[in-house]
Amino acid sequence: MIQVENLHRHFGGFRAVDGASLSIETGSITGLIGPNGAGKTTLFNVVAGRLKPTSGTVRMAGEDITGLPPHELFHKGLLRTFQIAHEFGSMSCVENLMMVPGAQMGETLWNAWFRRGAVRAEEERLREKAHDVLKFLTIDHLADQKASQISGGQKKLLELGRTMMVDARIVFLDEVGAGVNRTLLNTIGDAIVRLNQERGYTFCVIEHDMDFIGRLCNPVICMAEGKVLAQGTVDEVKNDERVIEAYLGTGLKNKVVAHG
Amino acid sequence: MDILNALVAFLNFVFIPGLAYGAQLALGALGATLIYSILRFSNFAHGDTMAIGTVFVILLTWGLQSVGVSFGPLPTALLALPFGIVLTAILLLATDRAVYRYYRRVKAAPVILVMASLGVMFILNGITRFIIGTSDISFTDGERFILTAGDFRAATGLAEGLAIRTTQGVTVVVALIAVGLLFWFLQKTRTGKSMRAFSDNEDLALLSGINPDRVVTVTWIVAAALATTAGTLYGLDKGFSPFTYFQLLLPIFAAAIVGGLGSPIGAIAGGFVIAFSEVMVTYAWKKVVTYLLPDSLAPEGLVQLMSTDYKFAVSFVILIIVLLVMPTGLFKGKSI
Amino acid sequence: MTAAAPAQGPARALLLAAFVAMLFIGTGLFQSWTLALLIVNMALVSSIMALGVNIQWGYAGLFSVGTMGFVALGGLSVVLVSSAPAPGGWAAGGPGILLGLMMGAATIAAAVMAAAKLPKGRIRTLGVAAILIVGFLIFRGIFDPAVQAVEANNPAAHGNLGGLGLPVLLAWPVGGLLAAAAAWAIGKTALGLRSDYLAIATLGIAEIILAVLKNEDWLARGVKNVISLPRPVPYEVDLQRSQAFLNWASSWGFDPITASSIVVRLMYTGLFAIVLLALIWLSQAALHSPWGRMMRAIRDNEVSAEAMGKDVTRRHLQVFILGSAVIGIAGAMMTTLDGQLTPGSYSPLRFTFLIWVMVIVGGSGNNWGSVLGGFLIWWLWVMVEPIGNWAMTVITTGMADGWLKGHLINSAAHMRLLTMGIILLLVLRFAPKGLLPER
Amino acid sequence: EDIKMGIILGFTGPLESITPNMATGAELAISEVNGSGKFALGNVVPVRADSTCIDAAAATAAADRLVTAEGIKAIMGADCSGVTGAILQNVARTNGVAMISPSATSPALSTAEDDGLFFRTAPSDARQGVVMTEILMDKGIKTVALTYTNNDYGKGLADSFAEAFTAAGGTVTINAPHEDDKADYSAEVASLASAGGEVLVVAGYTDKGGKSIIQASLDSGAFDTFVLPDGMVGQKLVDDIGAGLNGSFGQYPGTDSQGAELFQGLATAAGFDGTSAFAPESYDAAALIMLAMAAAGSTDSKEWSTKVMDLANAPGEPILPGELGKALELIAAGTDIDYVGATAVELIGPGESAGNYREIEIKDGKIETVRFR
Amino acid sequence: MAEPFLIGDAMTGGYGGADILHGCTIAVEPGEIAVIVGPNGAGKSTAMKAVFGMLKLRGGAVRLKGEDITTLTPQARVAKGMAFVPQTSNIFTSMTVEENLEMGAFLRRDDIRGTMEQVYGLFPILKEKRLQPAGELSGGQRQQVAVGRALMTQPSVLMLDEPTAGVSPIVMDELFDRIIEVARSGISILMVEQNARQALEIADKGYVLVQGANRFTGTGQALLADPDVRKSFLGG
Ligand SMILES: Nc1ncnc2c1ncn2[C@@H]1O[C@H](COP(=O)(O)OP(=O)(O)OP(=O)(O)O)[C@@H](O)[C@H]1O
Ligand SMILES: Nc1ncnc2c1ncn2[C@@H]1O[C@H](COP(=O)(O)OP(=O)(O)OP(=O)(O)O)[C@@H](O)[C@H]1O
Ligand SMILES: [Mg+2]
Ligand SMILES: [Mg+2]
Repeated sequence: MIQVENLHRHFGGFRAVDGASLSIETGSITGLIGPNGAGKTTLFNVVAGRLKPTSGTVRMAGEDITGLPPHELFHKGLLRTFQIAHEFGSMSCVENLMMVPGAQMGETLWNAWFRRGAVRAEEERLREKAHDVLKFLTIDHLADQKASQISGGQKKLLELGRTMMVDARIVFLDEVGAGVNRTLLNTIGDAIVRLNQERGYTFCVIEHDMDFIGRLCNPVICMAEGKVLAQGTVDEVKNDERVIEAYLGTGLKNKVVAHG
Repeated sequence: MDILNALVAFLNFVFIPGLAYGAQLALGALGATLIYSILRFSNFAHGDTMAIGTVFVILLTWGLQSVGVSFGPLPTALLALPFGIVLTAILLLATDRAVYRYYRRVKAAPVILVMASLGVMFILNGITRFIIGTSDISFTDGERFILTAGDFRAATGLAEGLAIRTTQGVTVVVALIAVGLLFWFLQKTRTGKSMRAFSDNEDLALLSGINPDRVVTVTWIVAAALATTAGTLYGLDKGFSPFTYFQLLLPIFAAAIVGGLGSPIGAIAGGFVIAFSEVMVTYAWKKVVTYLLPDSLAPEGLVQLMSTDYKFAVSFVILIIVLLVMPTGLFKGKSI
Repeated sequence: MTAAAPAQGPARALLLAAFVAMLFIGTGLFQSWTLALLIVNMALVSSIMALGVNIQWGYAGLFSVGTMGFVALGGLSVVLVSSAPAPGGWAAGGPGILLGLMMGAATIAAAVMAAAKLPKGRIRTLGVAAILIVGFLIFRGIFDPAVQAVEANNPAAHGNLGGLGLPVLLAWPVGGLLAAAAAWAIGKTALGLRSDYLAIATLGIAEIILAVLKNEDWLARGVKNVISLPRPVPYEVDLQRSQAFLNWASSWGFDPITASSIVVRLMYTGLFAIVLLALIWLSQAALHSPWGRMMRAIRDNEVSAEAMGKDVTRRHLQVFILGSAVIGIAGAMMTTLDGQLTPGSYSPLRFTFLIWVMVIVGGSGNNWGSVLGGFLIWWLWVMVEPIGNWAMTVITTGMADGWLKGHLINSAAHMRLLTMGIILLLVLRFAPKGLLPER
Repeated sequence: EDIKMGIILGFTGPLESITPNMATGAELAISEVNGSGKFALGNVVPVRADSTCIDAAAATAAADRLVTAEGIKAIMGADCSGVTGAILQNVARTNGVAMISPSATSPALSTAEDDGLFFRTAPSDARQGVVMTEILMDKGIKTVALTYTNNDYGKGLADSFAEAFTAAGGTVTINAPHEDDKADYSAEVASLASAGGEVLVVAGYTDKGGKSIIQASLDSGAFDTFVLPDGMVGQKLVDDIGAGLNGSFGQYPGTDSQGAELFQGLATAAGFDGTSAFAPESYDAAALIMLAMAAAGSTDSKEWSTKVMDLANAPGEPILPGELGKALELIAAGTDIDYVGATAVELIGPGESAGNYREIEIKDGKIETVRFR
Repeated sequence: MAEPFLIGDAMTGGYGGADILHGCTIAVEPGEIAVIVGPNGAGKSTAMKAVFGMLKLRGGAVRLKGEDITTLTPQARVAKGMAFVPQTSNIFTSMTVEENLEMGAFLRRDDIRGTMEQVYGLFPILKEKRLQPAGELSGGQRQQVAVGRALMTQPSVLMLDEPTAGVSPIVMDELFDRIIEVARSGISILMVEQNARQALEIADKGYVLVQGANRFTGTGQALLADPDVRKSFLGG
């Protein structure tokens, strides 16, 4: 679905993404892991059009999409969430979701003024759908709360909910799990699998929770210092020496003593 | 062909006035940029703060003059300046208590503070005129020139003169020192850093034990010092009139913004950009060209790119071009 | 919300509207009804301007303070559309001016095209520069003589091309279009800027528009002003001379002079109210539609809106143009009401910041707030003068004659701005989100 | 009975530094009339209102308030041409209240529809351009640089002067406007200096951009002689600039009557600067209004406005500042008068000052009259 | 039982509208690690803010060493030796990493270089990036800056709102290690965590909060062992 070839993104002299090449197969749930600052988010930002690459190409289903603006990529079916939640603070949660679908007829002024009936019908459909999504995320009691006034984890859920409002081809999830309750995260994992299997979404998931990655992802790509460090099934990657050294570590040193 | 005369004409009519005007704008812009960077709003009352600070200085100067105090070759007003700063600081602190503090507490959007500052501007406007009237006042004394055009001509034998006013010299020097000090203060001192921290993330500043009241107080005091100094130096050079000071607001903000809001260095760079673009682009090069070319080629017309009608327009065009290339000013300013 | 304003929602709006209505009714009762109507008319125009600013700021968060420029363009359209053609003006140099302007436009178009087509690097820079310089010289070569010829044509009375002599009401939509066209060009270049940087850029552009208006005498006489523009309503003096009107007035027991000005002003009120109501309806319908939701989303978080498939640049351009057009219409209405175009009198304080005060005090993002703000602030702007004078009189009564009293009385005029400042601060203090907050 | 006279000037805004003296000038005439005890119609009360000078709508509202709520019988004002036009069209004509402006000089106002209700004591610019040309030609000056304040007054004067001067064989090297109340005039001075010229003609105001340009030109050695038209002639300018202005010359409205000196005496006694721009014109405007009322025996504008031209022009007994009491007596006695006033008022054609000029020169820090033209 | 070192006792309050906290109690002893877990929106962050005085309480009290500090401002609590890392916007984005750390030590008058070296030792990446504006860091790096800033205070109570959100496993382990060390030096640690299993492993005391009220309280191990808790809040 997505091919990234020799991608570079530099900030001043700093090479945040430094010649990464990877591909995300259609229909897969690909995990992207790597130490803090490895360049995962930067890679997402380049692929999703938020940042222009310094060099390199990005292809989506064979088509060169390098440097296209985010809104065009959205209409091509590429969706993403943000690591640091980007909610629309002054809007209610349900509105946050309703605004997502593209090409709504009511977004054209002409229709808003002169085809109000049709617009209203469309709104009803969207509202229902948004409520379903909220219910699924266990936050439908917050439907009318302003998005700036919900908890940190709830914001993350809302972020995820937005990708469920439209039919996407590929969804990039940047640490949906951080700050989300683990029980709920399991439910989210199930949802991702279902979307993947039933609706054929492709996913690329950044996550630091290895359990979550392990349950969901195949293959897994590990980045470090802007490059792809390792790639393979979860187990392969998990047991890779370099990955352990750079990323996973060997567990708590003090654990036993603390309760001694 | 007379390169020296051409150079002197250029210096006398373009470079020195541009430099002095740029420094005047920079001093004003420093105050505005400080308030923007710490208190996070564009203070529309800054021009009128400069005016009222200058009024204090003028009154004190008159007082000093009436008891016979003078400052040698320098203007007496410079002696009165520190006291003027104190009065202005008191006024600004009172204003903060009465007006701005409330909006900080309710965490109002910056635009609300801008509108509040507009209200303060109207009030200061009235008070200034109430104290000193509307007419134009000149309060400079001491030695007017460092170098007069006549002396220069006599000394060099050139046809062109070169004049430097004392106030121009003082302004340029003070502006440079003020920029340096402010930069050092914000970047290197504990208080300065705590002020930047406060402006970055107020809640977190609280969690670090930074006392917001102190930050705000220091900010207003420094702003008062900058505004009063800027107003006084400008008034010494060009005369004081309340309406002109109000009008200064526009070029001052232009300077602060083109330099990059929040950056002291940007303020001075911005001041010069605005000043020189006003003076240079509409300059009639006739005289300089006449000196440079042989007589037979002397130009008929004014050799002027645009008439001075458009000097503001031109300076704004340059400002816009700068911003299009560098969207947050020459020195990466803030934006809220 | 503060304790002083417990009422919420529609109740609050009604209460405030009633309060503002009381101000106008009070003005009518205690001062005069013609004055009250005069203030109403300008308040209507101000409301429309505020509505335009609200569309830009309240809907999309565009910190545009170029309001004055669009007001002036609206004013210009009145001259161009409705004033009589200047005798001999067109013949003196009209075609030359048009040709020159077309050359100028062609030059810019060629430069833009060259910039897009040529490969990056020195060639492009040089090529574009060459096109611009040559184009500029040709432009001046054609344009300047034509302008001189036009401006030399009876400069004391004309010196301009003059207008088309069409009905003045036509100038209102034309003013909107003119402002929209300018906004398109401005938006294409400057809308990439943010917050105060956009503000100073638009402020600068407004100054540039004004500089053109002041100095290009061939266009609308520059600072020499155009006065006696036609009206869409009859003149009071004509009514006063008309027997039918006099009979009608006396049958109702009205004084003919007062009756004539009230009738004329009511006609303006009607015209302006129609425009305002139409615009409000359109604005409200837009704001409460998915379009409005999209705009709010963009205002809240551009990055996220972009990722959700909204073309932020295009939408910004769209609201910028719409808002500017509304301001342009209001500018044309104002010039019609004044009956003259005086470029020297456009100042940012009056035509940009006062309008902003209306929007913010009314409550940004709320169309009715803008209207309320327009009415309230305009009333204050006009009435603070007598209020200030009155305050001064109160202070000085009982004071012994002398220097202080004289000084105070002479300072009464400055009480105007002082009073405005105090009231503005009080309103902001008790309604820091505006009188009618967005929600 | 109180008769209210509106004094509508820009007390705030760009003209705020000269309007207080204009208002005081007008009020001086009013107190003189009241003090004389000869004004049979009642006691004249001045009512000030702010024209803002830049906000036609606010000015219109202020004027409307004075007319419809305060019941003024005449308007002394307004000052700037823009607001004057708006008040004339939307208030004065509507309500049939006459106005005499002391300072609106726009030629366009001459042709405005006014139902005979509009007069001005400020001279039209056309005449002054000719007079200034004559003075320069007499001095043998053939090339001048010219700067004017960018409003209808400055532009009108500059245009009429440039036309007359060129026609007389002179050269205007540059004709550059300046905006008042701006931060800096280096650009203008630089261009003026570059263009060169024997003298610099400054068509501006005494305490605004014009003054700054003179100061900067002297400082930089660009020019040392300046030509000062009416807006620039004022003792304050001479005092502020000092010795540098010696030798500069100019002209302002006046005849060899003693009007101007007398007025200055009165002003000094009243404690304000009588040479301040348009203060004498304001005195004259107010005086004319009251004399016309006396002559018509009515405070109704429709009636007194018909008397204005008669009173202002010969023939008749000349009336100078300070002689308003005498004028009232003469009027009561049915004698024809010719109001000369502080600025030698002669109203021509559509009711504006005909313009006799006093040529002046600055000598030793004093404004000295050379001759009359 | 003696009064705990720091206690938020029966706290009730919210953000102006309806109450979020309903008589919730949280306490921690010196040298102890207390961990708060619970579903999203349960009021964990709110409880932390309440303890730190960033929220007005309608009922209940906060006491430090027996002294009632319910009405103190946050700055005053900093002066009393409390430090807090909020969940969101917890760094000065426009200031460099080093300045962020300096600001953490704002109230200290002694030499801070030693502490700073310790923080750099804990988070080596920060030393590399010390002159970079913190806003340019990656999500996990920011989190490290935030914790580092709090450590700079040398507090007697350290309150952390999800310090490990977004940090990589290796750093998370380091962080927990360091937290244990800090606790062992006698400092009280009060922490909200969604990486609940790891956190409870090292916790002396655990609170499960649901809808603003205490649902379960016990030692970390006890909670980990409770199947209800595991299933409903720890993801099985
Ligand atoms: N705007 C920027 N300017 C300078 N450096 C940047 C900028 N954005 C990111 N970086 C640097 O690029 C590197 C990669 O950042 P990125 O956000 O992609 O990391 P990440 O892999 O997503 O890490 P994490 O897991 O912590 O989120 C970091 O070291 C960061 O400091
Ligand atoms: N600023 C606020 N204004 C109003 N309500 C708020 C605000 N912040 C949070 N809330 C509400 O308070 C409740 C508790 O929020 P809190 O942030 O304490 O949750 P939390 O337990 O920390 O959740 P998470 O694990 O998701 O961070 C939530 O339902 C939220 O909607
Ligand atoms: Mg990341
Ligand atoms: Mg939380």
